[in-house]
Amino acid sequence: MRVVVQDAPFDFGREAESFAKAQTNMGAVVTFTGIVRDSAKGDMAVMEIEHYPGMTQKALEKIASEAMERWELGDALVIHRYGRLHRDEMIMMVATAARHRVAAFEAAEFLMDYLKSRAPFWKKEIGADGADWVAAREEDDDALSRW
Amino acid sequence: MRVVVQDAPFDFGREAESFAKAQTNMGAVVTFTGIVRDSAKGDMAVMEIEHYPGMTQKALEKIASEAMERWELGDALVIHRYGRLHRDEMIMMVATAARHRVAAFEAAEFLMDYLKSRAPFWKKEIGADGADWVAAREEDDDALSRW
Amino acid sequence: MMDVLYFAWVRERIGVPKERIETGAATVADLVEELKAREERYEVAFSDLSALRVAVDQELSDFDAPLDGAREVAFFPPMTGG
Amino acid sequence: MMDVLYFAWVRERIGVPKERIETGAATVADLVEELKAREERYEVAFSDLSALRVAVDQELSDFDAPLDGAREVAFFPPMTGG
Repeated sequence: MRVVVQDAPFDFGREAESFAKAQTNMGAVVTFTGIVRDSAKGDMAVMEIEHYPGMTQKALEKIASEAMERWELGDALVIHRYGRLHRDEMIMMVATAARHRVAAFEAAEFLMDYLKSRAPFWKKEIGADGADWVAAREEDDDALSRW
Repeated sequence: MRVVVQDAPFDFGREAESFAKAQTNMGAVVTFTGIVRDSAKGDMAVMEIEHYPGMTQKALEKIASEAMERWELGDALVIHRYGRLHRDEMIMMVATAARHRVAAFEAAEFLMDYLKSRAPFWKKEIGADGADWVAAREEDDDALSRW
Repeated sequence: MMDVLYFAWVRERIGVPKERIETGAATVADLVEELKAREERYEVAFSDLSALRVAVDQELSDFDAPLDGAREVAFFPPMTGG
Repeated sequence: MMDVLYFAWVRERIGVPKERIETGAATVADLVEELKAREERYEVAFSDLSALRVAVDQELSDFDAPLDGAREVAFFPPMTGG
């Protein structure tokens, strides 16, 4: 299990490849990558991601540990950036490895559902005429009830 | 949309990276990679994947097209190998890109469920004392009823 | 004339991957009966149709599908892709 | 003494990311009442608690959680990770 919180970009292809290659006898690897989209207004210049330095790493490790246990994963990876990001830049990724596909998919979705509304990150869209904090979506909170 | 059927290995990291990088304003990219596991007996030397050359490409394209339509994907990728593979080698991958994570996950699961039991591939495990065709699992057929 | 293809253990039991046959079978099921009547290896391979799948002209199909105009029929076990 | 941290728009409304305060508040809710009584900017920031989340010593918590022994309390809007 590896959890990384950083402002620097990460190399998705290299991370995905080395995660998959490091597995032994795992039949299924799933990755999810979150990418900066434009704001609903369509004028976003930059996204600023704030986080809670003392808490973030611990919170992500707790979520990843829970996934490891619930699905008997071979491995799990979480990388999440903070700071200023531009459109189409990668914000974060998760990867899961399991013997069968259902476990790998479920664990990746579980990680994403928890990262969305239980990891201390806040996104601000900075556009031509001002900045807006991204509001949490009610369905993201509802998604947790699945687990 | 890209569908590739080949005997040669593919470069998962490079494929995943270039798939994700080619997207515009898609917030979510999911990949799935299928990897050769040992047989239940634990003596597998090699896995032989047979396919139906005339039909495979068309069948995969049909499945991928249906995913593209059902989830309004930005893009979809399917790579599937045939021939002789060793343990921990990658058999296949899919990738999906969508605006939101739920669509990207669902479309990738849909692709996998259909590839499992509707794409003309047959796996044979060749071990120390003989060879066995991998039996289709009933739950893989049941999985289709979800869609 | 019609191409009949066999894959995986169906191919192994019948002993050839492909053969060209002359047939007037109206449906896939009729073709199966014709083949079973030929030789024992066909009878063995087609003994349990629930364990088999069929494609007509490279599209997944059913055993009661008509064969008029079909140029290629393939028999194989349930697929195991992915 | 206790560190109180604010993130995202809570930080912007209160005007500082962090402050060290002397408090005898028994629960998070008591602390909120104490802060609201201080100045209007706190009253504005804490006007709708349903729009806020709280962490006590870097663990997600509730507004009725006790504060005995707590060294750090953080207030912030619902998180938007991923």
